[in-house]
Amino acid sequence: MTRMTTEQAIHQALAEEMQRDERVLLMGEGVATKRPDLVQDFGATRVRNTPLAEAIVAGTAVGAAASGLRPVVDLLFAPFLAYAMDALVNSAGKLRYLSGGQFEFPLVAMSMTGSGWCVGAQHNHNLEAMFAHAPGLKVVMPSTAADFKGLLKAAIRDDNPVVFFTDLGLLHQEGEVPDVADHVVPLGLAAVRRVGADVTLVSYAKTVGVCLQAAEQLQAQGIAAEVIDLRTLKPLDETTVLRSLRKTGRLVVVTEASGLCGMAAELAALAATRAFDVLRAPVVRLTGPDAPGASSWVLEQAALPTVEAVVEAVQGMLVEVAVGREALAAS
Amino acid sequence: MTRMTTEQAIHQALAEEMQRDERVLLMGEGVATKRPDLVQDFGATRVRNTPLAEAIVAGTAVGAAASGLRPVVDLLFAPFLAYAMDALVNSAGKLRYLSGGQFEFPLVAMSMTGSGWCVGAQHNHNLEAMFAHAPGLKVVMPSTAADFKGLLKAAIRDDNPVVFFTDLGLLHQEGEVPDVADHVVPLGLAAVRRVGADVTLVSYAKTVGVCLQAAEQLQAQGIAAEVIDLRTLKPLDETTVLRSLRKTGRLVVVTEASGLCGMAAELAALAATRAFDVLRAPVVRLTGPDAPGASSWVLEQAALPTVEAVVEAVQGMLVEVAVGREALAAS
Amino acid sequence: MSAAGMTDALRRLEAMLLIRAYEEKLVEFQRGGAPGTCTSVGQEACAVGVVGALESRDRILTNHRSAAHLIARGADPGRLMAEVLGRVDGYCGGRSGSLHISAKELGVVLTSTIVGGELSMAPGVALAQKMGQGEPGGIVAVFFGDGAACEGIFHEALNLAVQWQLPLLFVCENNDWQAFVHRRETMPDNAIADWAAGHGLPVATVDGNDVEAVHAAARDVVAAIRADGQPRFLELVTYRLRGHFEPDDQVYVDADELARWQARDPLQGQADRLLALGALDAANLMQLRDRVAARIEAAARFAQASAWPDPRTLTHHVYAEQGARS
Amino acid sequence: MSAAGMTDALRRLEAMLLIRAYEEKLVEFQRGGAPGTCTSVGQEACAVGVVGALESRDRILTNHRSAAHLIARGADPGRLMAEVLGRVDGYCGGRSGSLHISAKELGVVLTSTIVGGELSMAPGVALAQKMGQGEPGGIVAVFFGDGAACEGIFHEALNLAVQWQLPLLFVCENNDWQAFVHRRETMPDNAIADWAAGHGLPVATVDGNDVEAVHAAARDVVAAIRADGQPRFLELVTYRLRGHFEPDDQVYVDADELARWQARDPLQGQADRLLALGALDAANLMQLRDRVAARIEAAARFAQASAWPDPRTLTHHVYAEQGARS
Ligand SMILES: Cc1ncc(C[n+]2csc(CCOP(=O)(O)OP(=O)(O)O)c2C)c(N)n1
Ligand SMILES: Cc1ncc(C[n+]2csc(CCOP(=O)(O)OP(=O)(O)O)c2C)c(N)n1
Ligand SMILES: [Mg+2]
Ligand SMILES: [Mg+2]
Repeated sequence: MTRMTTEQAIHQALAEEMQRDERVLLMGEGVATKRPDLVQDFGATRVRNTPLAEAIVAGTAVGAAASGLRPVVDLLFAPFLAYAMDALVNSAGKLRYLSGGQFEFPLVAMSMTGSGWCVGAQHNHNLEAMFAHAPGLKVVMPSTAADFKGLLKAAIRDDNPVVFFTDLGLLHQEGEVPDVADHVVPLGLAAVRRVGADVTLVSYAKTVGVCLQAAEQLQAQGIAAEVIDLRTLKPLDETTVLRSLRKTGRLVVVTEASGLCGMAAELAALAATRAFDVLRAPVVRLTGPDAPGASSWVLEQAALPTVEAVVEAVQGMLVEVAVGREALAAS
Repeated sequence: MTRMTTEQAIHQALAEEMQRDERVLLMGEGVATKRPDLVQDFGATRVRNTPLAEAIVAGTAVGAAASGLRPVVDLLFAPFLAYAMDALVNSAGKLRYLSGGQFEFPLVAMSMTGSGWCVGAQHNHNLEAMFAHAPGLKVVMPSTAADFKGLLKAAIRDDNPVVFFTDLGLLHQEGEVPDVADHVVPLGLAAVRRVGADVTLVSYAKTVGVCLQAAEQLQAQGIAAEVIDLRTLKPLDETTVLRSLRKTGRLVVVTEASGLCGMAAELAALAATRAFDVLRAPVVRLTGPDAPGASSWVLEQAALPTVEAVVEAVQGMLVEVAVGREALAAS
Repeated sequence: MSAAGMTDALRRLEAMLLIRAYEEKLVEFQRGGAPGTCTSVGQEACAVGVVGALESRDRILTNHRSAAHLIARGADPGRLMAEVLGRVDGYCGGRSGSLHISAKELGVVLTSTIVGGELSMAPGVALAQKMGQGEPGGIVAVFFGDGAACEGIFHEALNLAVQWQLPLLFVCENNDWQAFVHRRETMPDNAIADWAAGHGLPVATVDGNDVEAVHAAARDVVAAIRADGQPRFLELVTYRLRGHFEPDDQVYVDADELARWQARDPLQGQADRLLALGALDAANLMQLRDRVAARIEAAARFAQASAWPDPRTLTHHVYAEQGARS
Repeated sequence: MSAAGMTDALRRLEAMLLIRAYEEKLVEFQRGGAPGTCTSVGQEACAVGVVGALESRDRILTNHRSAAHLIARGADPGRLMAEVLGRVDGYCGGRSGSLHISAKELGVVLTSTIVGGELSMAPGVALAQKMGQGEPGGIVAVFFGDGAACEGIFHEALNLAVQWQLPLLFVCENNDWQAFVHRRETMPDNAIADWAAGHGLPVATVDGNDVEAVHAAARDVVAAIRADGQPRFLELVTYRLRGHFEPDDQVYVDADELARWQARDPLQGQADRLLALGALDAANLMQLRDRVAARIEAAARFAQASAWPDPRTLTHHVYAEQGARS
C-alpha cells in the first residue's frame, strides 16, 4: 500500500493509462499546464490545453472516441458541464443507440464539485443525478484514493462514456492505494465500507465519511450500521444495497446533492419498490437542501448532512428496538 | 366550456397574457412565423423570431427577466434545452440566490417532448427530472387543454423561472377549457382526476390518460383506483399524494420518462419516506426504459407504459385483497 | 469539357436525379402516413459536388438533411428508406429514422439532428484522423446549414480546427432557411463567410446550385487539405425548394423568391448544360430518369418489405457490450 | 490636458490605487485563511477607464474578476470585503462570495462566474433597456475576458446584439491569460478583434494599461451607442499581473513576459504622466496613497466585524416570495 492523496491517485491513473494505451489522450483547459510531466512523457499531442470552450472540448472528445481514440477530458467544475450537455447527453449518450450500435464512445468526462472551497453554486453543484438520469452514460463518484485510481482506470478502459465526478472536498484527503501493478476497480460495484446488521447507510463521495463517523458513534450505542459506498452511481449496484436491506430492514441515504430526483430519491425508490417486504421503518433521506450552494462558509457547512443528523435519524428509526431492549433489560 | 386542442389552449394563454401585461414578450426560432396573429396584435417587438442559437435565446430571456420584462421563450424540442442549460440552470436558477435576492427571473422556457412523432431521441427525451433536480426552477407538465392554458398563464405570471413542457402526443388532443375571463391554474397543485380508495396511480402528461384507462378497466374488476395528475412537477404537491396514500396504501407511478433519478423515483421516495406506515404493498414504478428514444414506431410504442401494465401491476398489488374477497365469498 | 469530364458530369446528373427521385418517393410515403423527412430538394448539387470530391478514406459528418449526402456517397436507397420507415434493414436498424442516419461502412459518421451537433464532433473525428486512427491521408468533411452557423459551437469548432490544424472541411449549405425563419432575420448579409474569415482560414463561396462549380471548388479545397492538413471553409449558396420537414405548406415563403430559385433548379441546370454540350440528348435523359426511377421503385419495395424491429430488442445498443477492456 | 481633465485624471489614479489596495488586502486575507479571489491587478485601467465613461442610468455586467469594475462604479469596499468573507453585510449577504457579486443598487447586475454567462445575459438586459424598462437613454456594458471570447456564446451574443440593434457595449479585457492557459494556445493573434469585426459592428482596440486612452475610447463608443442605439466592441489589451485565483505561484508564466508588463503597470503609468504634467507631486501622491490605505483599513475592519449569516436563512432567496402575480 502507498499513502497518497486523491489528486495523486487521479494523476497516477492518468499516467498509467496513457502509458498502457497510446490511444488515451487528455484534453482540457489547463491540463497541460497542470500536468507537465504527462506532457513530457507522452507529448503535447496527447496532453492538450484547449481553448476555453467546454462544448467543443466535450464534442471533440465524442468525435474522437467514436473514431478510435480514448479521450479523457477535464471539464473542471461540474456547473461548467452545462456547456457540455449536448455533447454528453445528446451525442455520447444517444448516438450509439440511434445508430443501431455502429459507434462506441470510450471517453471520460471529469469534473469537480462539492462544498469545501466556499466558491458558491456556479462552481459547487452536485448535479450527478442529471447524468444518471440521462441514457447511455455511466457515472462514477468515488470516495477513497484507491477508488479514485482504480475507478478512473476502469472508466478509461470502458467502451462507454463515463462522467467521472471528483468531490473537491476529498482532493487533498489521503488514503492507501494498493501497490499492485494494475489497480483497477470495476465500474458498477458498490463497496461495503462497514458491516452492520441494524441499519444500512448508503452514500457516496464525501458523505461516506459522514456515514462512517456516524456508524462509529452508533456502535458506541450498541447500534451496528452497515455503510455502503456506491462509488459508481450508474450502473447502480442494486444487488449490494438490496442484500444489505434484507439484513437490516432500515435505510438512511446520505448525499450532499439535493433530494428531489437525486440519487437519494433513487435509493429510497429502490427500497420502496424492491425491498418493501423487508423494510422495518420509513426510509430517511438526508440530503443537501434544494437550493444553490452558498459561498459563505457557515452556509456551506449548514447545507451538509451532518454526523449528528445521521445518528439522530438512525436513533429515531431504532426507537422501537431500543425500547424493546430496555424492556428486555428490565425484565 | 369551449372545446379546443392543447395547441389552441397554449396559443390562447400566450395571447391573453400578452394582452394583459405588456412586459410579456415571446421569443424563439419561428415563433413569429408560427403565430402571425400575435405579431399583428402585439407587434414585432414583442414577438421575435431569433437566430438558431438556444443558448443566447435562453440567456437573453434571463437577462430580460431580471430587467423588468417577462419573456416566454419557445425552445422547441426538449433535447435542445441542452444548449440552454447554462442560462436556465446556472443563471436563472442560481443568480437570485447567489445575489442574496436582488433579482427575480419571471420567465417561461417552453419545450416539447414525448413519443408519438417517431422523431427519435434527439427530439424525444423526457428529461423534465433534470430540471426538477436543479435548484431555483419550477417545472410544469400538464395533461389537459384546460391545464395547458391555466398553467401557462400562471407560469407567465410567476416571478420565478418556469420550465414548461408540452407532451407532443397531446398537442392535437382536445379538451374542455372553462370560458371564464381569466382561467388561471395555480402552480404546485396536483389534480385528482379520479377518486378511488384501493390504489393511487400518480402520473403527469400523456400517461395520465394511460392511468385513467387503466382505472376504468380496474373499476370493471371492482378495484377503485385514484388517479393523480401532478401537473406541476416542481414544486411537487406532496400533500395531495400523501393524502391519497393514506387512503389507499398503494402506489403505482407511471411516467414516460425513465426511472433512474426520474420523477417516478421521487414519488416512490416520497412514499418510502413519508407514507411508510400506511403503505400496504411495494411501490411500483412503470416508466420508460433507461434508453434513448427510438424512431421506429414499434420501438417507440414498446417504450411506453401501457394500460395493461398498469392494470397488471395493480392486480399484483391487490392479490391479497382479491384472495381475501374470494375467501369471503366462498365462506 | 473533356470526354472524361463529360462522363463525370453525367454521373453527377444521375446522382442528383437519384436523390430527387428518392426524396420524392419519401414525400409520397409521408402522404401515406409514414414519418416526415427534411428533404434536400434544390440542394442536390451541394451534396453531389462535394461528396464526389472526397475519397473513401475520407469521413463525412452530416445532419438532419442528410439524404443527399448519403446517396451521393453511395448509400443504398433501399436501406435508407427502410431506416426512414423504421424497419430492421435500415442503416441503423430503424432506431434513427430519417433524422440521424449514419452509415459507418460508408464513412458517414455521427450524424446529429441537434443543429450544431455535427460541428461539435467533427474536430474530434479530424483529430483522430490526424493522430493516425483513420486511413492514411484521409480528411473529414462536415455538412451543416446557415442556421447551424448561428450556434456558438460553429465558432468553437472553427477556432479549434484552426488552432489544432485539423484536416477538416467545413461545408455550409446556405439555403436561406432555418426551419421557419428566413436567414435574413438571423444574421447580416454575407455573414457566414465573414464569420468564417474572422477565424483566419481560407474561405470560398460558390454557387451551390451549379454542381460543376461546387465540384471544382471542392476538389481544390480537398486537395489543399490533403496537402497541408489545414482546415478550409466552403460556403455553398443554395435554396431549400421544399418545406423544412414534410409536410410543410410553405405559406411563410415569399413566392417570388421561391420562383426565382425554382428557375435555378440544379438538376435542370446540369441537364441543360449537358444537352447544350451534346453530352446528352432528350432520349438519354429519359433513359437516365427511367433507370433512376426503377432503382427507387425497387428500393421502395425493399423498404416496405423489411420487417419491423423486434420490440424485445428495445434496449439493445444502449451500451457497448464490453464493459472494461484490458 | 485641461484643468478639468487633470482633475478627472487624478480621480482615475485614485480609483486605481483604491482598487489595488483593496485587492492587496484581500491577498493578505487569503494568506490568513480567507477564500481566494481573482484579482484584477494590472487591469485597473480597463475598469476605471470604461466605468468612468458610463452614467448611473447605464447597466454593467461583469464576471469572476469583478472587483475593479465594482469599485470603479463606486461600490463600498467594506461591503465588497464582507461579501468575499461571506458575511451578512456583503452586497449579496455572503451568498455570492467573490465570484458573482452583483450590486443592483449600483447598476452592476447579473454577475456570472460561468465564463460566458455574462455574455449570455447581456443582450437581454440591453433588450429590456431598449424596450423601455430601464432609465431613458441608458446603455449596457458587458465585461469579459479573452477566454470568454473562445466560448461560442460570445458569437451568439454579438450576432444577436447586431441583429436586434441593442445598445450594448462589449468590453473585452484581453489579459493574455485564461486561467492557466496562455491566450496564444487558444486562438490566433489578433483573433478577438477579427472575430468581432466579422459580426459587422464597429471594433476598437486600445491599450488597456493606459487609463486615459481607455477612457477616451470608452467615452467615444458610449456616446456613439447612446446616439444610435447600436452595439460596439472595445478590446482592451492588458495583462494579468497576479495569478488566476489567489494563491497562485505563477510558475507557468514566462518571467520575461511578466516583467515586460510589470514595467507597464497602469498605476505607475498614470502617476508618471501626472507627475510629468505637474498635476501631482510626490507629496500629493503619498497623500493619495494614504487616503486610499485608510479607506481600505476601515473597510477591512467593517468586513471583519460583520456577522456571519444565520444558518437558518440557508434556503432564503431560492425563490421569489410571490408566486403568482395578478
Ligand atoms: C439545437 C437545435 N435547435 C433547433 C432544432 C430544430 N431544427 C431542426 S432543423 C432546423 C433548421 C436548421 O437550419 P440550417 O442549419 O440552416 O439547416 P437546414 O435545415 O436549412 O438544412 C431547426 C431549427 C434542432 N434540430 N436543433
Ligand atoms: C464555463 C467556465 N469554464 C471554465 C471556468 C473556470 N475559469 C474561471 S476564470 C477562467 C479564465 C477566464 O479567462 P478570461 O475569460 O480570459 O478571463 P480572465 O480570468 O483572464 O479575466 C476559467 C477557465 C469557468 N468559470 N467557467
Ligand atoms: Mg438553412
Ligand atoms: Mg483572460
